[in-house]
Amino acid sequence: MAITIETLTIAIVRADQSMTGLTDVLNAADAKLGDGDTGTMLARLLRTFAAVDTRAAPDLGAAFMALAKAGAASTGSSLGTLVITAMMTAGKATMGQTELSWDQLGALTAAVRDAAMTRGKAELGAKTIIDGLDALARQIEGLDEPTVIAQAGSAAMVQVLADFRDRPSAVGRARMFADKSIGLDDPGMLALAEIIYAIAGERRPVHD
Amino acid sequence: MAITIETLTIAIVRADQSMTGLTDVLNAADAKLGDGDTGTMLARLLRTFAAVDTRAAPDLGAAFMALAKAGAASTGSSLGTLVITAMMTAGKATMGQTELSWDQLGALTAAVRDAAMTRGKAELGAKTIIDGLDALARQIEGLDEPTVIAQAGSAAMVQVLADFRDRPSAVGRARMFADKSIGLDDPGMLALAEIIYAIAGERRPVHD
Amino acid sequence: MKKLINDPANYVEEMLDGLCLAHPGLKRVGVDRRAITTANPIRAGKVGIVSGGGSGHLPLFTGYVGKGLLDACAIGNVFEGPTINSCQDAIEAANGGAGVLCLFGNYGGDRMNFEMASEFAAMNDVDTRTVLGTDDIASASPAEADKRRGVAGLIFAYKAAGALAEGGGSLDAVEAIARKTVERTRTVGVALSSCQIPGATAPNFTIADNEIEMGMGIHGEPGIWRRPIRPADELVDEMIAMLLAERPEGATRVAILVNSLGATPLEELFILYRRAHQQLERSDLRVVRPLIGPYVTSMEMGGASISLCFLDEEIEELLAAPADCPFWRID
Amino acid sequence: MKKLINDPANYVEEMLDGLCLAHPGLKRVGVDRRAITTANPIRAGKVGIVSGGGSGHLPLFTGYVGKGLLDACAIGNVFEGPTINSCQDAIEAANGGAGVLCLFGNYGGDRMNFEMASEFAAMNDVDTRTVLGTDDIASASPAEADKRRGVAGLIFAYKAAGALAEGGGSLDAVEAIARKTVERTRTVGVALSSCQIPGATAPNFTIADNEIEMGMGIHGEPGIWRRPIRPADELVDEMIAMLLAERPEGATRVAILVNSLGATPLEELFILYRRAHQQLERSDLRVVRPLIGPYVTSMEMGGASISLCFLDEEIEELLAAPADCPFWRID
Ligand SMILES: Nc1ncnc2c1ncn2[C@@H]1O[C@H](COP(=O)(O)OP(=O)(O)O)[C@@H](O)[C@H]1O
Ligand SMILES: Nc1ncnc2c1ncn2[C@@H]1O[C@H](COP(=O)(O)OP(=O)(O)O)[C@@H](O)[C@H]1O
Ligand SMILES: [Mg+2]
Ligand SMILES: [Mg+2]
Ligand SMILES: [Mg+2]
Ligand SMILES: [Mg+2]
Repeated sequence: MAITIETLTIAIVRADQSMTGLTDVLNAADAKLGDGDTGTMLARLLRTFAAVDTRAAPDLGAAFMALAKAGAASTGSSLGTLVITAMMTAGKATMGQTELSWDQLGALTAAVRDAAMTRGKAELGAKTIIDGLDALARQIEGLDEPTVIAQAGSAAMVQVLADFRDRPSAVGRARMFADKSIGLDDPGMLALAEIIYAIAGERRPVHD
Repeated sequence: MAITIETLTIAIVRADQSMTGLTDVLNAADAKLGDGDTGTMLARLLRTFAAVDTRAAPDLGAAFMALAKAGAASTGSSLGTLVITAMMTAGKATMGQTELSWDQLGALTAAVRDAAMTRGKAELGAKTIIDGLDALARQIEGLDEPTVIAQAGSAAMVQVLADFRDRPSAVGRARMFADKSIGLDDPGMLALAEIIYAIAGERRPVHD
Repeated sequence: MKKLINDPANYVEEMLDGLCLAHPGLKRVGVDRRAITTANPIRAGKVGIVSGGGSGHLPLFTGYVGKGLLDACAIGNVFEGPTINSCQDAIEAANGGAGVLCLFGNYGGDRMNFEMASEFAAMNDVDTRTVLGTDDIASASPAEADKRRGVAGLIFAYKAAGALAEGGGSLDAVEAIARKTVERTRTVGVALSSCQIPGATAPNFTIADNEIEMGMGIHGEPGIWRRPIRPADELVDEMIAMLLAERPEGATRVAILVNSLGATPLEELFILYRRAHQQLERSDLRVVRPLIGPYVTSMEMGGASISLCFLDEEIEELLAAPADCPFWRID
Repeated sequence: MKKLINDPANYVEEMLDGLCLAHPGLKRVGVDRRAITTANPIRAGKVGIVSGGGSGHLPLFTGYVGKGLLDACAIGNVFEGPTINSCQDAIEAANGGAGVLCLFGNYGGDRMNFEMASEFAAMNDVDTRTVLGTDDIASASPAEADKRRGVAGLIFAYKAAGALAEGGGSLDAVEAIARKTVERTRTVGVALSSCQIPGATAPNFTIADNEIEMGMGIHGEPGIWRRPIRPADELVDEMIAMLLAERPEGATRVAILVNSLGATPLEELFILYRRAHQQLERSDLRVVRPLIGPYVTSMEMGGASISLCFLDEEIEELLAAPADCPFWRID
């Protein structure tokens, strides 16, 4: 068994559905130091993804590219643009493939992380979604069992949020308020975590 | 003993002082159907009156005219303009006199009422300050004892407010909402009543 | 309610000083400096146009002093009419020897003070006329249209009368066009939240978090109904229907003002305008010269009004004529 | 928070439709019609100027498309950068063959999308340059001035760059003047009350009834301090002192923008301006071309910002050049 368009489609449905309860939470997290739109933006972006007929795509790469294209027409926010960059990266990496073996997911996540770093001109350790991607990539590296990956991914998210919570932000709007950001979750990292929990089918840990 | 500049000066000091507790009450009464400025305007107008050196005037008429002039420079609101009209009327009526006997106060009030009716193009019974002046004029007509006049004036105010409370307004902003005005005191009439209580040294009856 | 002000007693003074500093084409005149007029004196032989009213409605009233609009303006305290002195000062500043039209909203204090000032002006042989803005359809029935309050639609009469006076119209003609423009202008407003008079301890009114009031006046005078908020399009449809209920016979073209009462942002005004435009075109009315923005406000009041001026050839031409004041310019 | 809107999902679409209906000099272009450009195409050989950003700041950004200002503008959802497509569409609309300057506020999403769009433009042989608005002095120290957010002062750069491009300036020259104007422009804002993103269930921030926040960003980003409200003059003094702390050497003349964040009325802006003018003159700065009004807003946010553009001869001349867009006109 490997990652197919079906796997991707289900993941997107789950991510989309999770936003019902998450929109306000993420808006509130972003409002603390930013402009309060992370939840609204992500809800719209995931709804846009869910509306894409990924199953009609000839291969995984095309499916990811279709998502990237639809997303690019939907938002230009920082996080949204990084998500779209992620889709493009995954699309290029899987172009022509109908399957991706589970043990390649870690490497794909690492590639996404690197592309997001380039696009966002952000370093590791700046307390952004990129640190979340980094933790995820390292934690699932080499794993090949979907359920194990799901558990490891969720655990990585719990851990990375905890690791960074008391560190200052160094990128994005929150950078301006590095001190104030101590004790707060980065909205992008929190969003990644919540979506991973939803996709993995894990119960959402209580974050605060 | 008669009404002198000193009597007028004391009355103005009392009226001015009464506004501390009345500004909000009168604003609120006006805000129900109008623009909510009766208290603010009257407080400023009476403060302006209090600042006039009435004692320096050669006679009562001149003192009233000095008040009218100062007032005319202070506001152009409906009620303010009627008050200024009242001062001009009293000024003309007492021109050259240093005293006015108490039994003439009723007639002077009636003259003020008539001048305000002309200026405001308002009828009796329209539920305005003019009905208050009318009740006052009629009630103190012929009385010549200051304490008796004070009591009669206050009683007249309690009565006229009660008489009109459940009638509709027919003039001013409240006219537009004649039905809504039922049950409400007219702010101008209420202001007159409160000022009469203050000048008469009567305890202010609880109106609502 | 928070305000960026100093002592409330100085609110109007400081505001007028700032206004004239920012717009050197305006200057304060008169004993109390409570009349605003143009830096250049009025052209001899031109009919003068004067307005006035309480403070708290910027750009109204003082902001419309300028070429092809008002020659002078008397300005009172917040929500209080101008004093008789200020009215006299404004009339004097606008006197170019050809008479002065007093054009202001239908409110008791304003009326009494302009009336007294006009009596004084008559003693000085200045011929004055009075036309009252009465565009607020929510404030009285069509049968009592002359008793209606004057609100945002007054600026159409400023513009038409101002253009005619600028072009050399006689006092009779300027009075007539002002009257006709008022008669063909209707406004209705919807309020979302209150303003507060500087120095007062409470807002002018309170309204629930989910409620709006249709027909409320620009000082917070009660309207027609208070109900839960509805989609903008539904509200616009209702407002347009109310305005068109008194459509003058033969009117096929209309000027529109979608006005913010203060706190309502431009974004929302454009959403309202979009629908209003659709509905008017559906009613076979051609929309010309739309004005969208804060033209007549109530300080920080939330809400918007829609004004329609039903055009005829004469009014349309005058609305299109050049004009120049700090808040409205047409070349 | 009440809004006069329909489905929040249609907020931007309906707003843009209304804007273009009201101002026929503007038109929507591009696949998503999320670029605004002038009804007349750009003059061949003229350097194009493009801006862009999230919705919710009218008149910014789209309201400044017009002669002598922006040629096109990409517009995103409320507080979200424009999409890469919209940025491409705007650049395309502003391409007159002489290159395009992308001039927008320093925000991550806007930057990434304009960057990608510029890469695409390069593939089509369109030369682009980027200058970021970074005028908000409260958002980073002088040492990190290039990391500051872009807020209301951006419009001075629009004006200067727009005038130079209109007059035939080269892409290099237009880029340079935009950069210089940004470098000489500083803004600080004070917020009184929050806005709310359409469709969100809560305001972007909460602030006590007696509190204000100095230095808050136009999306409600935290400022420098939050304290009880004080008299306007004291606040202006503090703001002017902050702005003058970074006064460029030799600057003797200054353009000023006293801007409403949305709900703060004109009256209060003039009270603020009066004091700002006094304090600047006391600091031997001559105030020229004051702009007072809602120029860059955050929907219904309460508060105001003061921007200073420290002039040199070149900038002053360009600010005075003719310009014409729906919300700013100079002849
Ligand atoms: N330059 C960047 N590099 C990496 N991540 C970023 C960058 N900018 C923003 N982010 C991420 O995006 C999140 C904010 O997302 P969002 O609210 O949608 O963006 P915006 O700031 O444009 O409103 C941040 O919490 C952070 O995780
Ligand atoms: N035309 C009028 N004739 C008589 N009294 C009037 C008239 N207009 C207003 N009033 C009185 O003035 C009061 C309102 O005063 P105020 O709030 O100061 O005036 P405004 O309506 O100008 O704000 C009313 O309650 C009424 O008693
Ligand atoms: Mg955000
Ligand atoms: Mg009143
Ligand atoms: Mg009043
Ligand atoms: Mg954003």
